[in-house]
Amino acid sequence: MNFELTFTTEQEAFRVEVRSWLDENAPKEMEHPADPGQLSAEGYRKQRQLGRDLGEKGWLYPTYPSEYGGGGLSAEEALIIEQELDRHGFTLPPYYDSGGKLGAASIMVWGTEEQKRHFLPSIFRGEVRTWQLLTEPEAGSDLANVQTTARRDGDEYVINGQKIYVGSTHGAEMSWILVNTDPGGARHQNLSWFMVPMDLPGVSWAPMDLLFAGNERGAASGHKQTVYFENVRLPAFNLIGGENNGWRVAGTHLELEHGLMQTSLRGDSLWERVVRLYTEAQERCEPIMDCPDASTLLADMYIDSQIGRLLHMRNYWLQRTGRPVTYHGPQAYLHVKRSALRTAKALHKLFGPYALTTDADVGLEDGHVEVQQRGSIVAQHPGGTVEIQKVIMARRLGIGRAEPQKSGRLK
Amino acid sequence: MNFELTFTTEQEAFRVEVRSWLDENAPKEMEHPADPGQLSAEGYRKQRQLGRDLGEKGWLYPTYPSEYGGGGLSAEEALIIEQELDRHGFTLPPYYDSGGKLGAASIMVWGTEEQKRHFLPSIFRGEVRTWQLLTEPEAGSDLANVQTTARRDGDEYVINGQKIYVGSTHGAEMSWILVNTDPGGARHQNLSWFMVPMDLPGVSWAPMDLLFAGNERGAASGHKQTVYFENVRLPAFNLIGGENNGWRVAGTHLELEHGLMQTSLRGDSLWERVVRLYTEAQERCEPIMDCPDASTLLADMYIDSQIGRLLHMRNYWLQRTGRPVTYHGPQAYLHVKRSALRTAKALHKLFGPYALTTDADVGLEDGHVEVQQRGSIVAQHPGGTVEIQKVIMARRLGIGRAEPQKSGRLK
Amino acid sequence: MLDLALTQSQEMLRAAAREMVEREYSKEVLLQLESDDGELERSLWDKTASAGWPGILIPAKYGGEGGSLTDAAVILEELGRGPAPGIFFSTAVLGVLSLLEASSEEQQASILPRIATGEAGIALAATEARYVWKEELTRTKAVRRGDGFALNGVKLFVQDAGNANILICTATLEGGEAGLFLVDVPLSGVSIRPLPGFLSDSFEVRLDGVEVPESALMPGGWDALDSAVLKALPVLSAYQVGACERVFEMTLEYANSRIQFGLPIGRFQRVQDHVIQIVNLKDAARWTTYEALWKLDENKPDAAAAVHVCAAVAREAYYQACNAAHEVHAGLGIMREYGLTLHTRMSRTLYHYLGDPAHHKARLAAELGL
Amino acid sequence: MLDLALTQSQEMLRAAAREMVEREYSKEVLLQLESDDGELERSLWDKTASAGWPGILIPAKYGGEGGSLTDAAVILEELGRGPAPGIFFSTAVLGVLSLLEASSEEQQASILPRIATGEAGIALAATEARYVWKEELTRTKAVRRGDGFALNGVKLFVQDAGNANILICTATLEGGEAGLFLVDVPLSGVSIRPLPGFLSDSFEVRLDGVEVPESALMPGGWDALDSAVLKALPVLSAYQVGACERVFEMTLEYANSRIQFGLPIGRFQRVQDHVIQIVNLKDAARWTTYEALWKLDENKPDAAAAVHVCAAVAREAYYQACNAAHEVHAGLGIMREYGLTLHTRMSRTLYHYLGDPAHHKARLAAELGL
Repeated sequence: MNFELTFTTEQEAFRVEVRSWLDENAPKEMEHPADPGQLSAEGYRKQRQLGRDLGEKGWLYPTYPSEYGGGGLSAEEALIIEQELDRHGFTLPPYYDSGGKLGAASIMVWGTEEQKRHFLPSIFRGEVRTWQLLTEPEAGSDLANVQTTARRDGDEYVINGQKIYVGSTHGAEMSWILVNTDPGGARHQNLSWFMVPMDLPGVSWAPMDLLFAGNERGAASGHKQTVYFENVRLPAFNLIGGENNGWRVAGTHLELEHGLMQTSLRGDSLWERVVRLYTEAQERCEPIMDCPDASTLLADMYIDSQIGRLLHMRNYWLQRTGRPVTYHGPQAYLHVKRSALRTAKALHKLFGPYALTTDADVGLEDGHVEVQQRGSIVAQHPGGTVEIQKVIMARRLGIGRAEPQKSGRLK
Repeated sequence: MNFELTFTTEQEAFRVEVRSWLDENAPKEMEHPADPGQLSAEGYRKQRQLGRDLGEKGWLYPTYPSEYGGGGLSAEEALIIEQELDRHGFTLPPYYDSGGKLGAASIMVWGTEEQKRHFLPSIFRGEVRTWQLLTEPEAGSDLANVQTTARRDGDEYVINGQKIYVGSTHGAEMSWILVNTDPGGARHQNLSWFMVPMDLPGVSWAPMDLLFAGNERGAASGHKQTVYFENVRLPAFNLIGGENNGWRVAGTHLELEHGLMQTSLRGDSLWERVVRLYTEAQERCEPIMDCPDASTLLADMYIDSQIGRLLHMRNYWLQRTGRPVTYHGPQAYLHVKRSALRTAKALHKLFGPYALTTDADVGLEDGHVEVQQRGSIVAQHPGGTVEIQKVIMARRLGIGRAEPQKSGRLK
Repeated sequence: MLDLALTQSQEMLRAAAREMVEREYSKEVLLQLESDDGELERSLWDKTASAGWPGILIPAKYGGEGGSLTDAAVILEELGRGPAPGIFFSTAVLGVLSLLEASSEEQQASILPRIATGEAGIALAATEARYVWKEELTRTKAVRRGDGFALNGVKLFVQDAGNANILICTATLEGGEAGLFLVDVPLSGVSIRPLPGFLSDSFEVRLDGVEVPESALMPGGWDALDSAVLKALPVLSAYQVGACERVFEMTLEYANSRIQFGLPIGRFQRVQDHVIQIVNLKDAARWTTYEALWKLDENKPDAAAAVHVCAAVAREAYYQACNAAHEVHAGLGIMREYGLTLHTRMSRTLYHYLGDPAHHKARLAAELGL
Repeated sequence: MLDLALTQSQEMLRAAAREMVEREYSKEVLLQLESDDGELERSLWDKTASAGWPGILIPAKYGGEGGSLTDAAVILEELGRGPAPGIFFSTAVLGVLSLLEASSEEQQASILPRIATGEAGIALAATEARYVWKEELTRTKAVRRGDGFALNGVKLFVQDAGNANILICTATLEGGEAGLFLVDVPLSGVSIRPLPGFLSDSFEVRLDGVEVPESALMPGGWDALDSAVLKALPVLSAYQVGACERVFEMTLEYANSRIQFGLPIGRFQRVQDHVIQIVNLKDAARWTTYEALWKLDENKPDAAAAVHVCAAVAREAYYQACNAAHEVHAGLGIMREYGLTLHTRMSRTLYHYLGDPAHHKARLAAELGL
């Protein structure tokens, strides 16, 4: 066994190249607002500019084929890019683009050659940011119950409906959407999956007022939006995977979303913040609270972070080596969700009300601790609730079933 | 509000009467083996003798009508008897007789006048001990799935089958049984409920080899038995509540068994033992383990015991005052089961391996702590598993139902 | 005889309080309060006062109801259903009990009637940089100046200070012990600043050379305050009980009305278990709380242990009940307009207020001689 | 490059070990062992020895395999599936590592070959009345007598002492530090008594004026022993990982085959959640354990923290996995003949052995500088 990510000499040479390029080209004075909803327009512009610069070099979506605008690089090289970006405080992509990540993976599996050539390069080159449009008021855990419709009309489809919990602040140029194309059809056989430019007439959106909206994996999203479709006319060319085949297309990105997206294997920056805060207080002989089991709480937090790291490492290794990946994604995702709540409670016990305020003088770590208190509650739900992760785990493990359920197609 | 059990002058006078009678008549030198399976024949004989003596005075089943051999006393007087017995280390009845308690309650609701006169006095006077025969290999949580059959044959029924997790050490003279009387019939409408003398030809039993078998509520049971029925012929008179009405009869005792049987409202003797052990070790400056959160563990144990006491007190009060009792029984039972596991873990943390041995020199409290380690695991299952308690709670609370489920008949 | 029912007059009080809370502290009003500058809150306070509730614990001779702690708890339980803002507790419970335990006859005669009429709002400014309930951690100083004192220091996480016009401030006297000062606000040298974030009505109070007269010092010290807090704690727990009840109702209703996979989600065992957890938490909080209230009202010698039990249980119950409710509500629950987050925020605020569960377990262990 | 697979030779070792455990340590045999007088256990030991496994960590020059800790863990994981008795761990892992860390060349040359052939069984007699892993709590005394020492004291909860013929006993030397003594048993003055109850293979060892020669004292002291324990810990965790795997398999099989309400009980979400919990526990234990082994085998400087993580996780995992399995099995699980209670008992025994989770979390906090 080897639990270390080691790199060849060639790969280390590549790292040097990435590092020096980033030193030269990565924007300075980055914003890292505790609440990503506070990211300024200027901060967002910098993120997108860096995205385009990376895209030009094939480093934005490094492992995708270069013929579609990807980098044609290895997983190790992608990891190097990610690690080097992390030194500058960026993720890959440097802006919230879960729709691009999941959408591109789905198009790679289900799109025609023509569709790949049409949709992928702009994502991979950072020219568009893409939102994912899944959840609706009546389709949360029961995603297959989407009520937004697409009706065929000549060479076009006409879309009507509403999607919630979408995207981020500062808009997007592209999106993909799961809709109903056969209202009378059988469950799971009545859905279709489309790419939708966000500037089409009839598309509009408005921010949702939520407890907290950011801090999903990757670059944080900021506010979530409600997106409305009113007689939006869309070319039939934008249908990916064929009419009424949308549930299988969704199987691809849902598989990824349920715990297989995190590849960075980075450490836990919150843990480091907390240890620093705690030891500083100890050194001043001033723990904020009388907390008899402080060292146990901290040890438990550390253990949780180690388990999370190892489960993601295992998943990464399983995928990289072509081994079967079944219940593993939701398991890691479940751990992340659950340990976030445990961490929130521990922080509240360790720091009392200090953990809850964003006040510039009194709050901790520029509000990052407060944001974790809210964010950990919100984090239980996106990408499938805790209950849905368990449903998938049970199916994949074959609990109470004659046969374990198969995973969604990733290739 | 008043959280105290207070008694009238007359009731206190009755207490004096009970106390002096017990001082004179209760057997001395009682056995309290940590594992009730170790109760000797002589110890059992003493329990039964005391039972008969109490029965003669109407103090064994004090609240039942005297016309059937009960005491015709009030709930407060019954409580006084129980409290006074507790001073001598006895429960009421002084022997394991859950079958008598549950069976009598069921006969009171469902029996004919003739049946009451026939079956109740021997129970109430302590002449018989009664086992309950419910669980079968294929009927655990799904009790309605019992496979033991009773076939009508003239004035008799012929019983064949097998019951498990039955009773206690030292046998029983009577039992009641839930059987299938219509193998092709609809679920819940194919069962019947019988009183069965245990000396009928074809009835036999053998002890089960279990992790632990005692420490249910009331006097501990000792070993559990498998009871076999081979062409046992039973008078039709022993059918209680009518043919194929057994599920409704069972509703009565299941209602009681699911958390409504404990009326003693006594303190938690294990808690007192543990505090003594812990403080003694502290005073010698010798906690057994380095346990950083010992005082939190002990506080949590205490809190659990208080919650348990209060939930039982509430249930007692609801019943006494004729208020609706719905989810409350299973809630209290669930708490008792769950807190037993928490207590076991806390004891293991506080006392390490000492908590696990019955060794006369090294073990704690004559093995009572070790027994709790095993007993707490076993205690999750009898009288309905934890899952079944939750199923009943959900039904009674109306979670996911148009109407909350009604409780079993207690009157 | 054992009797776990409220008295008839308590039941009437409860009904009136419920009606008032439903009418005045609707979700819409409470959401508005989150961005209120104080005006809305004052008008709500006036309505509460007109019902006579601020005087619930005030002796009749000062214009109050002379009620028991259990009476006060009945009102607080209903306020918790809102969850209505904390100023009622700060004033009519913690404030009044502090005055009754620690202040002089004259101070009582001057202030209690004003509380009873709803004119005065009180906030207890005791906690400082270390958020631990201990006299020796008081670093705010009171120095003799002329006929009175000058106060200097910073009080942190003072609940409801922004809505009070009298602060009870702890400050170390020259002998080293903590004194309790009545500070009218606004007053020169007192600056009160809200602490924003995931907590409700919490303030920083800075005292910069604040001059108060001799008469501002209460005769009672830290011990008197401690015993006021002991009495106030289960009344606060009752607020948490009421809040849990409301969270339970919202969650059960949602579990039964939300259809997914063609069924009310309450048909799924995992969802049921969240609801059951809330029921178990709220019932444990309810009965430990009302027993503690009864023990205090009856002057039982072991009341303190019961108080710390209910304080530990009710704080944890409200916190976890909100978490469980969020599991059931998923996306809907985190929308501000739905109203669940009003409870979530309040559950966090109250988790540590007047001592977090760890604090109360430590006190409990001490009471039990462990 | 990142590689979480076993090597090919480790996979062969695993296959052979699994086959052996299934053949020799069947449920029936293990149930028989519960009331064994030692003969059955010895015959099983001989079979294990004939496969060469007791020598897995012994250098080749002493007749062993010279394997890595990960190699040893592969065997232990399979033994955990039984759960096979602890004497293998006590001898081939903890015993061998203690000898390698603390004993002299001569002592090694004398004992290690006998371990490799299966002739010698070792038990570490370190813990006493206070079950805390600290040198200063050693009250057993070693007093110089003639050319050797006399040992007096009581060792408690010594795992596998009844099946060993060499004890490694800690005893305080005249300077106050603990010395490690090799004590052949049976020997005059040594009495070994099993401690019955809900734990496996645990013994009291009384040393009453036991005379041992000078050569019985190892050159290494407590620190050497401590570092042997550090290396042994993740190998023990691997045993718990294997045990969790087996408990998982039993539970999944039962959830899928047990029909109630007309369905396999595994269709019910509450039952599923117990199984999922076991999977989560075992996977957390597995990966923390194998990372710690890798860090030790690679001499990584932060190996100690990883060891305490896996020790805390694996102990808790086995304990809770058994509890969850009991929930699923209900009545069947508590029948001795079914075999689950073999694991339950072992999970309790190993919960505190070589330090309970609280101990390892405290050590972890120290390693992390907290």
